[in-house]
Amino acid sequence: MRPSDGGALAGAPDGSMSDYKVQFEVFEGPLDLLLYLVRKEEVDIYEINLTRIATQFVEYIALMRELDLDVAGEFLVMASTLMLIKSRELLPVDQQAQTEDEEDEDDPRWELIRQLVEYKKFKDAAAHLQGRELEQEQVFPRLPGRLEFESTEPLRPEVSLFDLLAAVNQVLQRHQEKLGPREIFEDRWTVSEKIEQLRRLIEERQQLRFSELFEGATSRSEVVATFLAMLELIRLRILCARQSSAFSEITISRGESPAPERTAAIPPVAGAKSAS
Amino acid sequence: MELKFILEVLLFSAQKALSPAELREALAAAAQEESETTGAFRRTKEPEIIAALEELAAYYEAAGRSYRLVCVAGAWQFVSKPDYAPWLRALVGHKARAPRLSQPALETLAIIAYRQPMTRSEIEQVRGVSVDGVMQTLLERGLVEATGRAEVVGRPMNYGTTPLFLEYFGLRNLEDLPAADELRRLPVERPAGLLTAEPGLATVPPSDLQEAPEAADQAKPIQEEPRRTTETPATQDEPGATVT
Amino acid sequence: MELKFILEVLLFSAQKALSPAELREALAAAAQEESETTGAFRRTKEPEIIAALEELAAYYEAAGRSYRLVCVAGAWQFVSKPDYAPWLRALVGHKARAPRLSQPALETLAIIAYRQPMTRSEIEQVRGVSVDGVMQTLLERGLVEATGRAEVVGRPMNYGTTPLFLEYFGLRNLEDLPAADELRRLPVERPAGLLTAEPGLATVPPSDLQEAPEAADQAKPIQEEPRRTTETPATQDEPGATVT
Repeated sequence: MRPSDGGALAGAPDGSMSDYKVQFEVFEGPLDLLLYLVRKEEVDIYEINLTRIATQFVEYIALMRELDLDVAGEFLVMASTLMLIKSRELLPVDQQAQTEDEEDEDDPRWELIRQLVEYKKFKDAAAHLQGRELEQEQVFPRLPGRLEFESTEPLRPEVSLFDLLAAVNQVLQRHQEKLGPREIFEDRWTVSEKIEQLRRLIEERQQLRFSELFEGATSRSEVVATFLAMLELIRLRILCARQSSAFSEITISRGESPAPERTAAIPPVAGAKSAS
Repeated sequence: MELKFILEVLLFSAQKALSPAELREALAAAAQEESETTGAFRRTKEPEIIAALEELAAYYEAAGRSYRLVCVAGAWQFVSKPDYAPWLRALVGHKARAPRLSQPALETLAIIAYRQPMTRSEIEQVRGVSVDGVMQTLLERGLVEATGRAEVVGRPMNYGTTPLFLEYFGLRNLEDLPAADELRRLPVERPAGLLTAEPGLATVPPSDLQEAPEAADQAKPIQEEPRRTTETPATQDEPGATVT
Repeated sequence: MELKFILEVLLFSAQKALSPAELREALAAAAQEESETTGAFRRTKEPEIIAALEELAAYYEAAGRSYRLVCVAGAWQFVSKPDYAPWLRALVGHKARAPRLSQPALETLAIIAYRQPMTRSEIEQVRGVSVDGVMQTLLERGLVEATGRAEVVGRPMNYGTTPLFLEYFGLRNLEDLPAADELRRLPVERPAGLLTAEPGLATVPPSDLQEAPEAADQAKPIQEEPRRTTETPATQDEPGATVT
């Protein structure tokens, strides 16, 4: 009765007791063991010789008991069912139940085959689920970083490079007051001169690219003066700067308020007049 | 601005899978806050959304990228293809996942998945062994839940699978299970001349009862077992409902 | 298995932008752990990676999806296109609006950006006010980080901007900052170096050295104490506070 196909009981007779225990656990129940026996026969479930299967099943139970293993009650119930089938089939044909049409529901053979077929289908379905389980371990959902939207998207429009530069402007202004203009602007250009220049330019051109503002600059300090002038005009809303996206160029256009009287309000930077 | 691109960017940016209902809400919320472009999608209906999602999923499948758009348990998300797992493990580490299910647990789960709702003893009938320990595991892991009481003697608990079950196996819904129809209905072909009906076998899933009455009808002629009615889970969703 | 798809899936699943070096490391790590397929990419060079990334970016640009692959501050990531922001805001809800940076925070950030690395007391010298609260905010938001210790008395912490700072302002690198040479030229009195320090003055408890270098800074004579305290804006950096 040693399994020939290297199946669930492979190696059992010469293994130790604990080996048996491990091996027997492979059978989930009597149906599992029956299925195993059917597979060994290599026939369709519908064509199994229940008498032979019943004999093998009972032998397995006997072995399990011999090995002092716990034999679950379900195995014993199945064994007795199988023995009943076997005994019926051993009767002469004329004494077997002939009223198939009426008593079929009580025919333990069909009940058993039905159970086996059904069980096999679910066992296959379980194998499919197991396949999906393994596959899901290999699947990683996209999990975008929270920052991606929550910091960059809403914040970029609100805090731009301009804000940073305006902050630079603030720092510089405080130091101008403290250190005096001479130390910062040694060139001939003053911020207020640049402010006038920019205002004329924007009257003529309506719109400028940011880089155009600095094209004619001959010194670093002129660049700075231009830059500070631009920031001041933006602050006064005489100029308007737009950056359509993070990497695009800044465009300068006329602001919404021409406010001529506010020209007088320029002093914070005009005070930076160079000493040249 | 196309609906499918809006849905795409929402799924692209979301921290979790999104259902068509959640997507619809986002469209409506955006329409409320902003104007022109967003307003056009204020009243987008769920069927439109689902159609656009299917189109997107088909696009990604055809494009043959390293990831795809899938629907799991009714919610949509981008996931990587399994082939790329080694590199993702190198990058983000192993997936935090409960230990794999045992063979008995998988068998029991398969039975419940196809035949739900069913009682413990019905499950045991199919498996041929007691399922006490296994059911405990499945309940604890949230893959299975009690869905109400069966209208049979003793009013035992009925069990069914949870949304987590679908998620765990990456299933869209219960129809996504292979051979769902075959396993749900009478599965055993009997030799001619044998007329039997097995209690507990013909349980039609509630979704079929509600959404596909013709499917339920199909199954009926075979059922000549009066006991079947007692097993029909008519009131499964009302825990504590009494028999009148 | 193509390199570009592996890079694609890594960038698609990563929680943050990845540099070519990080991607190369992931390829090497995957090759170590698993075998055949992953081994082929064990020795992928960064130029190959960059070429594949550029090919990917071009593909996405041409495909016209709702997101694209970009390189910011040397790291690559998929980002949504700005046109879709209204829907993403609707999806994320109110919490999307992180408090904007206050004016003092911006000034401090500007100073650090142009003059890094600098110590807290050097920053305070330029700003003329204490920067404790502001620095806290900048550190918490990940825009500024400690870069090491200055080789001056007390060995205070040096600070510099982070890659997130570049990302935040859409800069490729620090050279991209608009010219502000004047800011770079503003005089900052640096404390005497360690070697010239009077032994008696430089005695700082070890705990201060490790845990609170700014405590040592405060003791320095450069600080105009009264002015500092009066000018310190008490609540400007509280979350949600905005400066317009």
